[in-house]
Amino acid sequence: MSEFLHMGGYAVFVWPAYVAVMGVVVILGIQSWRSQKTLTAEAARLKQTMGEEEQH
Amino acid sequence: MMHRFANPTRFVRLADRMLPWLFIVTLGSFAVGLYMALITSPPDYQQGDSVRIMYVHAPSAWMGLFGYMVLAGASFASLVWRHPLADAAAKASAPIGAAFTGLALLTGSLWGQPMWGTWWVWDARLTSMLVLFFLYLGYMALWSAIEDRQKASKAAAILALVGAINVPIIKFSVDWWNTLHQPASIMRQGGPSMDSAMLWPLGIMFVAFNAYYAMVLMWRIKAELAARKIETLRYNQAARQEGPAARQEGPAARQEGQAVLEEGS
Amino acid sequence: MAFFALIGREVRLAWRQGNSSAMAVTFFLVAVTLFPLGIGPELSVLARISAGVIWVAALLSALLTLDRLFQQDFEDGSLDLLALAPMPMELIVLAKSIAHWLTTGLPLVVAAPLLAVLLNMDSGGLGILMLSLAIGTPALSLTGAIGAALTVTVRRGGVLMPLLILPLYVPTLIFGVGAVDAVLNNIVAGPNLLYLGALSLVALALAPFAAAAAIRLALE
Amino acid sequence: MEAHKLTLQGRGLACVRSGRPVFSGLDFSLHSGQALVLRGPNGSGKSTLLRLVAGLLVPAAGSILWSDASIAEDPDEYRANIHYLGHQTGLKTALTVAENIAFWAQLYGVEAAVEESCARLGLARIADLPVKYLSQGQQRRTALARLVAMPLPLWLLDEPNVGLDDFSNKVLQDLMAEHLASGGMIMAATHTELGIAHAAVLNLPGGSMQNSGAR
Repeated sequence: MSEFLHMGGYAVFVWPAYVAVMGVVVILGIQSWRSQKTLTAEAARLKQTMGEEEQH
Repeated sequence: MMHRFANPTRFVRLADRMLPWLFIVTLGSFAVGLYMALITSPPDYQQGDSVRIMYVHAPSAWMGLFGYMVLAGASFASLVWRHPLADAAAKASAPIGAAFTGLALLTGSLWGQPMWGTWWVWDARLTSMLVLFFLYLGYMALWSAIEDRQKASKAAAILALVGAINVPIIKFSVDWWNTLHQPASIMRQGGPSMDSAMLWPLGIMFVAFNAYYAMVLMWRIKAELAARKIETLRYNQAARQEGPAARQEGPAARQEGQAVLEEGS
Repeated sequence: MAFFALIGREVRLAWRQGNSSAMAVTFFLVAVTLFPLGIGPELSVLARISAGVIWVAALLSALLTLDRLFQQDFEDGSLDLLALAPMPMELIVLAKSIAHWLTTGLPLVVAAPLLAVLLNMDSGGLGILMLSLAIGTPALSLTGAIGAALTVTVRRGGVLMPLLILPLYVPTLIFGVGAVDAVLNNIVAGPNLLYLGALSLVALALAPFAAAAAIRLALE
Repeated sequence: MEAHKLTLQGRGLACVRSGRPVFSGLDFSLHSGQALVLRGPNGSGKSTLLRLVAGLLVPAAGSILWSDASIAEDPDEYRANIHYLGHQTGLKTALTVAENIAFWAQLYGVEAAVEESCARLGLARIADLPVKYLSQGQQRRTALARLVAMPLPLWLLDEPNVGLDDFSNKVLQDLMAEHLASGGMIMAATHTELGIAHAAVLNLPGGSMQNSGAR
């Protein structure tokens, strides 16, 4: 296992590259997912309350 | 065909159907791709294990450029065909493309360091990517600088089209500038000459990156559409609360206004 | 006739209002003198980087006066009147770009040899330096007009404008400096100048339409 | 000015500004020698409607007809017939009064009666003074001088009497009366009395028209 981590002496280059890429991929993914979830919910809620106000 | 997606609600329904599949494909191809890239694929006879960075560098570089193409295409559709969803897609695509361009620069420098002995070399590809990164920053800065959303989307679309026309010119002039000052760079991009054990992981990583891009783009478009819906509802709320003069005409104006908005968008 | 009337007004305004040409040339002079102070007085080093330094300084000087291209007219209402004039907005943008080139681009071309001497550039390079600047600066004014038009409604547009436009200046910079360096290393400079000319023509063809669209948008 | 009947109509005009409907389903009509005054609270779209009619703004719905032809067909021809006077004067403060007026005449390619228009507006003595030295009232009168120097049928005035002293106000009223008498048309947005005899009134945002009666 440690030989694998060693990456033939290039560990200090290979691992940061992968961590950076996969890190950004995950963070960007979660941020986008969460923003669409909350915004869509809020839009629905606002539309709903606006609808109620109009009735009475 | 163009207007099949035009209606925001229809797009959202379609996106919600595709998103679970995209998620599975992305997750699966990343898992397999990473496994092959890091474990099963052979080290390069010259660069040793540092060649593994290529499996994330090449797809990132491609996504950066592809993101800009989507950006320019969406801007063209929004400006020329007045496609109502296109500017949401353009605005959603920019951050993803910028992120991947930044990652391509980072991984490019990490990959080149063992060979060049320094963290940054003005290699033709890296330099072009750096300029592309600035084009992205300019695009996003313009969006945030203009308050009125309609004006911001059209101004950004103009900038994206002007940028798109200049990308090949910049690429050509940087390549020309590079050959003038430096012999051809030794960072092999890895053409078909690479043995198949390397081609497979690269191919799978490409699939993973593209599927991921489509998924996140759809999420961000949904977020943008929801944000616009909220903005319009807030405006209507304000319009309704206006002074007594508008009150008796208020609801009537809002109904007509609403009708106009539906037919207009 | 009206086209030249607009150019005439713009040039007259530039001369009377805070003389933008003098400002651009002064900035050009100051920017170039910073380099020896930063890099050191080593003449052979300065000679080698002279072409690049002068071109970069010229590019920044042109950019300096560009964000005022439409801003004043937008603020005092004459941009509305220009939009309603019988002349198409594309021609109005072209006239303003030409006026900017006359008041900023041309003075830079004239001042460049003096600064080349300052940087100990070989005297053989002075002619090509002026020629390359003369061919290249129109592209700076035209492309800059797009940036000025896009940021006319933005309050602190002056900060945003360089970020939008400088990446588009890269090709002109590369071929401009390339032409001068070619002559200094006694290689033929023809191809560079041709590319430079092509870039200015592309800017001529593209910029008025993009900038006019941005102006119409800003007036809405 | 040709005496024949010129008409300006708006049909089902609607305008949306940054997501907010400003007005919709708006109709109006104007013929030679007539004035239309736009009244309404702030933000009701008076200036927006004027910019729409000037062609600076594209309507979300509806169309504008100039002598029964939509202005979208030949915008240049339509624009050559209108004067637009916005909130700002559109004058260059570094240029003199005469230079400002002469420039616009050159741009429109017409011979302009610069001296007469300056005299008419009481600016004769300061015609060669840069505009930056002029008072607010004098600057508004210089902007009006441009309309007098190059006679055009349709005047679109956005609160023309704001910041005018009594003398300038009187001059404005005479000019407007003269313009209407010679078969011209005026569409003006205002909060206060413009003093145009039997001008039609358009109340925004509702868009209801009331004809005649001094406004």
